[in-house]
Amino acid sequence: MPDSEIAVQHNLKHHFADLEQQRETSTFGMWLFLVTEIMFFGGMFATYLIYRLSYYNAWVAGSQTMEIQLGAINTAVLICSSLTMVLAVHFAKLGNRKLTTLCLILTLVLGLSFLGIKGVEYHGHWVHHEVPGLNFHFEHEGNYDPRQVMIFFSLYFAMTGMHAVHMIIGAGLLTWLLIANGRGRFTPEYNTPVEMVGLYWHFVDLVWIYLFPLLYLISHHHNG
Amino acid sequence: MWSNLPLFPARASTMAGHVDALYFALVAMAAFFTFLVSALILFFAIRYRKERNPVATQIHGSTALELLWTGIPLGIVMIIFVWSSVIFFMQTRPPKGAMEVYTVGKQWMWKFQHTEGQREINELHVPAGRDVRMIMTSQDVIHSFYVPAFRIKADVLPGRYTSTWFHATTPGRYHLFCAEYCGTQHSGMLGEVIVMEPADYDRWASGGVDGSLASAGEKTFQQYGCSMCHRGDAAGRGPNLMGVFGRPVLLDDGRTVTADESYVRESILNPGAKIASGFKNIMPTFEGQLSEEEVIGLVAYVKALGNGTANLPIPVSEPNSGTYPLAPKAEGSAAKSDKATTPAKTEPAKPAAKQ
Amino acid sequence: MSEHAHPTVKTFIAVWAALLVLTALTVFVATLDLGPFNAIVALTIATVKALLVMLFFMELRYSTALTKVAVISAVFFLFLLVGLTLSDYLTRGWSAYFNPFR
Amino acid sequence: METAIQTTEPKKNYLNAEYGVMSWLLTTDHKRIALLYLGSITAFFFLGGFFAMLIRLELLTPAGDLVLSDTYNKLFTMHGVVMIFLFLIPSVPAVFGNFLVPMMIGAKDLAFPKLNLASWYIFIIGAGFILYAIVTGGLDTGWTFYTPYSTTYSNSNVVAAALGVFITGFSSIFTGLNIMVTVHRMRAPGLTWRRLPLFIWAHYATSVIMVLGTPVLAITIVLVALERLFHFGIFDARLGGDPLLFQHLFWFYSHPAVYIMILPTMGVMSEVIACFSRKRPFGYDFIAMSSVAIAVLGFLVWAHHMYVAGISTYAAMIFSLLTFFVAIPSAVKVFNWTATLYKGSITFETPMLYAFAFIGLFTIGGLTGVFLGAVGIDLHVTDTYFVVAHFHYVMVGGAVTGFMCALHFWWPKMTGKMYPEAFAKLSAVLVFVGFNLTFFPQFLLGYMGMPRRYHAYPPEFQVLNVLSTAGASILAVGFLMPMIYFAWSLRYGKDAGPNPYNAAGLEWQTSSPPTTFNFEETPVVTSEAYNYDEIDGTTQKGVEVAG
Repeated sequence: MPDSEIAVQHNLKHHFADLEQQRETSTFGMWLFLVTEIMFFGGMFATYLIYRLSYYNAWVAGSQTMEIQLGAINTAVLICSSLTMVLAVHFAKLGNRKLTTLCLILTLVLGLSFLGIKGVEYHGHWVHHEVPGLNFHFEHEGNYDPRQVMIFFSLYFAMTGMHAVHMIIGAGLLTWLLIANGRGRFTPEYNTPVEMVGLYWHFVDLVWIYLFPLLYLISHHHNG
Repeated sequence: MWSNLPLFPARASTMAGHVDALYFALVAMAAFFTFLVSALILFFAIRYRKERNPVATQIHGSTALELLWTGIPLGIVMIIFVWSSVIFFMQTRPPKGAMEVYTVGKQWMWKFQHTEGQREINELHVPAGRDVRMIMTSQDVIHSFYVPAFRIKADVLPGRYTSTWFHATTPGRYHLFCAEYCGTQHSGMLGEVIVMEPADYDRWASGGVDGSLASAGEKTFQQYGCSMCHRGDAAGRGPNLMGVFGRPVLLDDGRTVTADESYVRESILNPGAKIASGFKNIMPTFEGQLSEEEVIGLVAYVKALGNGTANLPIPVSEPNSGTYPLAPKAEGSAAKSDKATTPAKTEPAKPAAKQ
Repeated sequence: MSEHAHPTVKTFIAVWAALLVLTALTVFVATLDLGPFNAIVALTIATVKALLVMLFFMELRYSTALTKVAVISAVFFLFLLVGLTLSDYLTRGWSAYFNPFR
Repeated sequence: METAIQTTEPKKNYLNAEYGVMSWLLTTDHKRIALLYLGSITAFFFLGGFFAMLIRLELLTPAGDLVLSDTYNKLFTMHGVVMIFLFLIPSVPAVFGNFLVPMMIGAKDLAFPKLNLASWYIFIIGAGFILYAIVTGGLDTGWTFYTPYSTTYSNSNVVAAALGVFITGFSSIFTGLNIMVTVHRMRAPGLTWRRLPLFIWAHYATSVIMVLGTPVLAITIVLVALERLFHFGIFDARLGGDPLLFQHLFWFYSHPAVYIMILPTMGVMSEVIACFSRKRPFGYDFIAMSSVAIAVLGFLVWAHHMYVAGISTYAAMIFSLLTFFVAIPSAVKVFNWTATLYKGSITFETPMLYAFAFIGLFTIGGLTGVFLGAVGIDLHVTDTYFVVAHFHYVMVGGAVTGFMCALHFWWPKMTGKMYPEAFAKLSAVLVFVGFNLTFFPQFLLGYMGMPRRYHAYPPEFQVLNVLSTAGASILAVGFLMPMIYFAWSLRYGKDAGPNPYNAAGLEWQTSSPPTTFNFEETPVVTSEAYNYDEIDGTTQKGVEVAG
């Protein structure tokens, strides 16, 4: 690989001793960033849990309007995209450009499918007048206050919306990786960006792994 | 009286002495440590200045000293914690049997309703020597009820009741401030607490009112047709409200709540939130239809139903003593009290308090 | 880390399969009425899934202790946020039942 | 090392390595980014100070006669928002942390130089939103953005300001992340954790708070903006939400944020006091650990801002207890600094004067914090001028004094020039006197019951308010003077040489101003920090270990 020497020269920033120090530094930095992301989503998770305790019946009513099938399909889609992402990182480390590209494309496609399905769900909520602030109108039956169901939907949209924003950013990062990989920027010695985007992508997956049961499943039954 | 001691607030409640005592103790503690640290710094700065002590002695530290100045402050703050918590408990626990004043804060005024029926704005008449409990809510943003002379403060929140209490000792006029920033006229949301001799207060409270707060609430109760369902017998579609107040209520999801002011308020404005066991969620919400003053009247009425000072217009059951609802019984009858006074309006029409 | 023990494609596929099975399981359990255990089971499964993703896909298992400490501390502080906030919400109703001055 | 050779031809350093605006705007050199931050926050400091002066002028008389009440509300809000989010939070970490952390640990730069530059741009963009909110009608919610006032009732530009706070939050996150990673991964050979300067320990602890706390503020402020735009109902009681939940989430960040402001300046104190008493700080381990303890305990006490807000009695008591615990590490620091002076060889350069002022003022600020933590007292004095006085003693008496201290101490390192000592001492004295005159009367006002954020007040409070305004004008002079003499020193100041104070620490072993990559070659550390005995050649006197 004649490129690799150049890649080392080109990719080693001036303030690091070697690529290994640089890579470990990036990994730790990325994890710290994910720590901030945990706290960012954590604020919403805390809000969700506190309101669920206070407004349990409304949570049940809101949760029962969710399309569990779509949510489950989306969970599977994201898990598959995590697999393709991890394979992309794997192949990038092996220096297999073609397979890296393939896996990245698959990840991107799966990510976009997730967003598409989420869009279908959002459309359903819109049709059923379940969008707070824009067209919210909830048929009131059962022992709860419809305003509390609105708070459920507010949090639903805030949480899934923020998750979708992260997915869109992730899709942008994947596109950037695809271009860079197409230009042969990544080698067995230097593939930190693929690895970092991988960490980010898995984290977004992680958030969904919690969102799915919290929003769709755990309040599905009336008697809690 | 404010000009007598310009650097210290008047002391006009039983709480003031407790708070001031702790305050002076803390001032003494703070002064001691401030002077200790300052004196040490000054002494070291002079004694060990370069001219006098050209060569520093390297000292790495002393675990004994560190433990000492970790342990002593820790002990001191734990004493403060216990002391201040005792005061806090006194401040947040109203004594039983306190007279009640309902308060509505709104941008930018205070409205008070006495159970005797007097209503006032930005002036609060209270008797000296009696416990007074404030039951407060806000019509818009967060306000805070603050009477420096009583050393009490409590935020007034929209959507729920908060409460505080005091036992005024000295007749006089005292500042009432809104202490939580609430918009344009925040600094104009002032009031005056007028502490009167008990006899004067009783005269004031009974003058020029045509009906207590509970009776105003009763009118509202009739006006909105509440009595159609909340009847005094078992035939009602809603719970019989006799004797409910202040007792535990069994809910349909198995929980139990105490029927306090907040629960009654919630049940009027948001009936579906906590359904009493054995009833259906059929009551419409009165959110947006009742003013906070009308809600307060209703709460006072339900409270009066609870302690037997008022009756439901339909045949009543005997007062419940256990968990509500008991097996409904219908016996006895009371004539429908049909007072022909005009319903009280929301805005205070009583010129009891001179502005 | 490029030189140390590294998960193979086989591991990734196994983890992926486990994740899919757990997803199916959690959806299935949601159709049963287990009372309060619905939430407990669903969140336990979610946590197992999250651990699988973190340990294998994100290679936390092969990471430095420092990285692990960072993740654990984030979870810890998140619990502090939730727990101490709940200390307010869960005790707001207590005054009605326990009042030494009444 | 104290060879201080002055060559006539200008040596290449980070300031003259490149010229032109673009060389600054596109720089990834941590020292240049520090100066970009220094310039921006100085501008914001004087903007916030201008608002403060207007507030003090209005309060000269009991009647609200200088500005309208709406204007007054905007003034104190913008004073708070600008001072907290645009000055105090980035002050020491983003300027001195940025400049010094790599140098103190013998690194060429922070771990992520581009991220560092990005954090400055993010800061400027966020500041732009806040300034936009200020010029297009202002903001009148108080810096605390309490709901439902901010979401429903305020007529001012809440969304733009919230966005600004959200964006500047990310600049703070990235600075903290960068410092943390740098301290972990970039230390020079031989620089073990227990050899780190205490400044680094303090910045490390600060960064922990930035990384863990700021995201919670970010999401909270997003929810406020959404609530205002769409009436989501999450924090609005009228829509079934709970305004107290906003306060919980807000203070979860905003109480630890106090430590973001004060911890780095505590690090500064440890450096300065050690240098001017020519001693290793007394109880190094305890000072270092108390920084970490403050960072962790600081997250457990937020609801002491909410004792009267309607939280449960029991929660208030839990938070009160935890609040008292966080007082201890601060006390430990104060005692250790005082003990450091013992048997020192003390000189009184300007930074040392500021350090003395810091200890005194911070002690008062911290002790009055104990008053506020005591829930029985807090019920009377919260939301009064007592609180205002308390947090200004910590924020101005502590953080700003510490910032001025750091600025004087490292100015020679940053610019290679000395400031005029006499003027600097005069301004330090003015700041100290002016500060106490401004804020001490406010303790009395607070206990008398004057609520904060009042545009007009009852006449019996006037005497103390006049004193306070008088003090504020002295304080203003004290802060304006350094502007002039620092600018003057850039051209006319004496050359400082690499180490004008004979201070310990790696940053003093390179030239002033340093070269672009800080060191000619990576330093190797073989001894503990604060080896003043070696520097002064007094090793023979030996090390006395007490206890």
